[in-house]
Amino acid sequence: MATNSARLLALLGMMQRIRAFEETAMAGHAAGEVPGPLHPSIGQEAVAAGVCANLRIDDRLTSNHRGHGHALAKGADAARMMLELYGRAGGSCGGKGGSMHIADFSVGMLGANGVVSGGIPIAVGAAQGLQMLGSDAIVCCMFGDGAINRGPFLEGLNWAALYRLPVLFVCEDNGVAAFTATASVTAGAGVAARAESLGVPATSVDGNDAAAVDAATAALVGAVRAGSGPRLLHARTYRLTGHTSTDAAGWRAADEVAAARDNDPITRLEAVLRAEGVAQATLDALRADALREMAALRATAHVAPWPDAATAFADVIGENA
Amino acid sequence: MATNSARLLALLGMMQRIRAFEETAMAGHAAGEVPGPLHPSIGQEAVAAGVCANLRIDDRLTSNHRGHGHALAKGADAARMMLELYGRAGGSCGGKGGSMHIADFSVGMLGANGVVSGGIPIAVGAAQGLQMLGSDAIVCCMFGDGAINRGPFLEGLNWAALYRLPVLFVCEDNGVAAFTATASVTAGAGVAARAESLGVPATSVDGNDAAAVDAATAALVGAVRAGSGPRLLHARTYRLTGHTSTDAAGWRAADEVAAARDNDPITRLEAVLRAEGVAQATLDALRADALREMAALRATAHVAPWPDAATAFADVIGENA
Amino acid sequence: MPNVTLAEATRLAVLQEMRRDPRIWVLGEDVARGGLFGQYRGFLEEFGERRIVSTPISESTIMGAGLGAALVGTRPIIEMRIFDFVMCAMDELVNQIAKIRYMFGGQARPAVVVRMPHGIWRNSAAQHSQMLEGWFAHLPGVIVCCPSTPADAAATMVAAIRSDDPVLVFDPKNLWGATGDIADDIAPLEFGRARHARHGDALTMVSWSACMPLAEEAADALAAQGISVDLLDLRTLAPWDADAVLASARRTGRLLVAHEAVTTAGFGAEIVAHVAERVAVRATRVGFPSVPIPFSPPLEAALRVDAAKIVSAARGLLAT
Amino acid sequence: MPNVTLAEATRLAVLQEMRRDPRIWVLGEDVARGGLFGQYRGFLEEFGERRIVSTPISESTIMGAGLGAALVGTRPIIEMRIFDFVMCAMDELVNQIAKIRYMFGGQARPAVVVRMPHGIWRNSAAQHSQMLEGWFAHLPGVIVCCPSTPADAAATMVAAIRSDDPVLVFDPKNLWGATGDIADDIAPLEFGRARHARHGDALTMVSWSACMPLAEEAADALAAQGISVDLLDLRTLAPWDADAVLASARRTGRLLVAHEAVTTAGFGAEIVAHVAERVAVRATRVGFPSVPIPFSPPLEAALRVDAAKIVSAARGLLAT
Ligand SMILES: Cc1ncc(C[n+]2csc(CCOP(=O)(O)OP(=O)(O)O)c2C)c(N)n1
Ligand SMILES: Cc1ncc(C[n+]2csc(CCOP(=O)(O)OP(=O)(O)O)c2C)c(N)n1
Ligand SMILES: [Mg+2]
Ligand SMILES: [Mg+2]
Repeated sequence: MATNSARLLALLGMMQRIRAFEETAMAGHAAGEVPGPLHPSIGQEAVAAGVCANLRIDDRLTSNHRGHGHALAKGADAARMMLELYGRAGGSCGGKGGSMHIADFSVGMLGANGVVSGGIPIAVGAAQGLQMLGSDAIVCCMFGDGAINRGPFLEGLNWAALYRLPVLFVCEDNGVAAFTATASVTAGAGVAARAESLGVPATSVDGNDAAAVDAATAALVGAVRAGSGPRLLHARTYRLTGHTSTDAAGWRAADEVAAARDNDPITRLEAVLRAEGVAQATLDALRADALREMAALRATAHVAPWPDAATAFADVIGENA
Repeated sequence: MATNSARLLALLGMMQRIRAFEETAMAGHAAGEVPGPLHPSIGQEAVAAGVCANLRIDDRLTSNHRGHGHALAKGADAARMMLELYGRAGGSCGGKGGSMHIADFSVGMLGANGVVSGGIPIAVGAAQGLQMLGSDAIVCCMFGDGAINRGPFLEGLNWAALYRLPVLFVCEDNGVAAFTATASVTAGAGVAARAESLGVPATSVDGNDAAAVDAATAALVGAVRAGSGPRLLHARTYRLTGHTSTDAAGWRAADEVAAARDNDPITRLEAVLRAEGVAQATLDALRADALREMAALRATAHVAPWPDAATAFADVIGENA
Repeated sequence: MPNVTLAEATRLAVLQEMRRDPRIWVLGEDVARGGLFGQYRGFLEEFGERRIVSTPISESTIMGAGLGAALVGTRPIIEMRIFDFVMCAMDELVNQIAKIRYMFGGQARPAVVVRMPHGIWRNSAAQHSQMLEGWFAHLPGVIVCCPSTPADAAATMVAAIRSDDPVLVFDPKNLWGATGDIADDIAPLEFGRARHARHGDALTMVSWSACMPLAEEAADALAAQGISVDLLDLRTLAPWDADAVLASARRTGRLLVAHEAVTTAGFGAEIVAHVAERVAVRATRVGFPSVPIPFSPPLEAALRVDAAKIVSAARGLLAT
Repeated sequence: MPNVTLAEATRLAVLQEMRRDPRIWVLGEDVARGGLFGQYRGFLEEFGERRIVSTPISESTIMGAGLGAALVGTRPIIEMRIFDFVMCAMDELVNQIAKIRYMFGGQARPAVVVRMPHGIWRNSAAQHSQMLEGWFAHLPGVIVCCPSTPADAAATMVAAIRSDDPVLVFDPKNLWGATGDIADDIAPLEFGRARHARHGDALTMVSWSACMPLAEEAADALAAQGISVDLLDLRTLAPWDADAVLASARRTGRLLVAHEAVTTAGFGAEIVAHVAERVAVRATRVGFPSVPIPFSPPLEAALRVDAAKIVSAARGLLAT
């Protein structure tokens, strides 16, 4: 198999795992097993997979509320993530965070964030710290198109450009912020123009084309790691679900959703791979494996022990406790 | 005398009043009469005068910490302002605000602000309120070049462009933020590029050329009042003094300061007027009158009664007190 | 109007006021769609997009624009979506809104209502569950409201909207679905007047917001054990009804304050201190420990106040 | 080192630590020039612009970047310039820094120091004089320091820098020029241990920060009148030395808390409440009324705490 196909297959495998993780967790939520809301990224998997395929394990990642895919693609352990969603002992955050606060520092995943654009200042600071320590690791900062209307977007990009920090900003533009079309609340020419005005070169890409995201990211990560300063990747995509697990998104135009289904990044990547001669069975197996993996994690999580109540008091502060 | 000369003479008169006000207040501060620090705008008077000459009394103005000139040019009463700087009864704010919090709602001056970029959200909201009330008044929002690195700059400009609000943003760019050259902390192409990226058309002008500021503002105010949405004026100028009345600004390069003195907006406007045939005596009289006016205000303020201590408890809240 | 939810009660209150006064408008994220909790359902259709303004995710500007709009004579309702996001707008709230009337010597009328749905609800974890209402009682220049019933929530909204002062309304997320009757013509709440929820003389109990139903449950459980509780729902923390609490504490000699918020330096401390400075009283507080709010249900349950914890604190207090 | 100012004491403390550990750095506005108060004088020359980072006016990012940099193993000192500006960075402080260790189950080490010079100084009016330290004692996840002497300020900085927890340091602006001796080798302060400033038995007095010298002045005036005061300087509010205060209050039966901040719902309330829950005590608080800080000197003087107000409150307390 061509190197290219191998790489694309790996991307597809990750995308299938992300989708299966979220579909499974959504089912768990619908069944009353998962407490609290989930923010699924179904339909956006090509961005997580394509971007993170270009990161090293010691590169850092900050994410937002819709971060399952980012975490998985960065290498976070799916089993511990599922336990976390279920609020069980052994979860990524010991059950203290839940879906919106997944972090796995062991793979450089510095955390999802419940505050829109909350990860931006943290990312630039992490990059500044790495620069100071002489590391060649970089920081990838993921946020949505809604985040570009909050102040930290301007502050963080200016800051990163000023100190020539190794940050790759990724704006995952699904066209919507919660229940509002971002076009209806965003003036000017959009995220790339804003970034450029702040001294951060920007590249736009079809975020539902995993190969394109992969290629664009590779170029940007190369520049960032080489010390050229920050870059921004603007990836256009579509959120196939509602805002949260409890939102049926019935408010969207049916034809819009139908068109988006045809543009599903997984379907598209499968078509590419089929054209490159990969057998349908191989493709099907990726999805089946992913579903099987996640079903097993769900079954385990559902019966896993709760965290000991005494742990509720731990980890507030460290040695000064 | 030509209409043009008359208008320029009026501008010069205002600039002389602003300078005399601040020179007098600085002397009062040096003599220990004025409590708290002052932020003088000496050298920047053409911006205040040129911009505000194009505003109606029912137009609103928000200002920053360096706001004496803005307030005077908007029509605030100099006597009450001087009393306020002295912390006396009868001051614009009853002695509760001081230099950094001058406001005079009776002439649409909605207040100086001790927080950098603090006036931006207030200005866009005032414009939104005026739009809602069907008024054709506009809002002028003054801030420094340091303010463009805070989040509210992005949020406020996006907001104003989005709702097509009647706001004229004025960035008074004196090249410095407190003790730091803004070029050293600002990435990208600057305020105009940032504004354009947010959907706010921007115009740059030599802020030490009063006539140019006046003309540029006239065009922008016309567009804003006609309902074309917000505009930004970028006025380059120079702060001839230190950051505050207690800062001698000895840290600046001597040649830079010398060059700036030659570029003093008052000297320049006087030269223009002389070239238009205005007599030197007329020009000198403006300065002399201004100094006389302010000296009298200082003398009055210095012996004015303090506010009654009981007023310290008033105005915290209104009818719910 | 019989048997409406607290969310609906606030909706009807705002509706009543917006029909009365065209200067009233709402700004915040997703309000055109009816708000995150349906508290503005149908408003866009009735009032149009000039008065129901769905904004960008720009909390600083949502807050600051509300202030600016008030300064020219409109009466904005600033919707913060979830309390925790007000941390993105604190300069505008603390340094501007709370100070502008004073700092400018009385010239400004910051007639804004700031709605901040708060508290623990549906395992939302550390960044979506905070209760910091006590902070704002320490901040001069604002009115602080923490209603717990549909009737009070409706009356609070009417009073807040009619006030020329900035009024912070903490909508209790956990009680959105609580039901009760409200008047057809909703009258404004009087700020600073507690509601006497239960009469008794063994013990004075004070609570507010989402903790109030737990306090009622505890009071009833104690009543069943023969202990009669004098229970006050403060409803507003600034101003707060110190007279009513003092009078009750003088009578019972025992004071228990229960709130969802962290105990240490919470508003319960002010109540206990204020009373203890004036009356010899045995006092105790029930609140959250000094810990952020965890996600997992058993962890959350271990920390949060419930009726049983209030009952046991009350019995402890009576035993001293 | 004899007779250094408090500002200089903190400078020497940071200098000592930065020489020891290359991971320590400073970020904030104008720090390259030595900071607004000279507290970083000479640092740029010694440590260079990678470790003394003069930033844009971007408070949210100053705070948040400090956190991010801590997460990869550096140890930032976040300089807020003036306390009031932290209102522009509250999401980063309250929702991120204070919660990150807990929310992520202990993975994060938010080893940041946040310096926030606070309090009334040189007629700076409502937006440059606030004292809200009590807020942060109510916020789980942070250490809160309010030193009042050069020695304690230096020791506080050393402890703060060495701590893996987020430490908020409230530099007392009004005491920048206060002088005292400090050790040549500055040892870290122990958080949560009060300083016993005066020994006595008529009355327990508790204070901190810029109010502390006023409390000492008051205690001395009372001593001259034959009233011996047991005076504690808390030094840190979270954790705070409840044991020392309780022991003293048990002994004297009378407790006075004095702070510059607003009385209502200030940290004094916690102290009085905590003690009153455990000991029969007569208590009172001296603080600022619920009013923003005015500019004009006589207005400011009418409102702010001074030694005379403390003395008269103490005499009132002793008369009961
Ligand atoms: C500061 C802040 N404001 C509001 C919210 C509520 N909220 C959560 S997600 C969301 C929409 C975010 O849109 P976007 O950034 O485009 O991300 P997406 O959900 O589309 O992935 C909003 C408004 C929040 N979490 N934080
Ligand atoms: C949010 C905030 N951060 C910091 C300060 C301290 N400060 C006061 S003025 C100033 C410089 C502002 O520069 P600029 O906006 O260019 O105005 P200029 O002083 O040059 O007129 C700074 C940093 C402040 N007042 N507010
Ligand atoms: Mg989006
Ligand atoms: Mg400037």
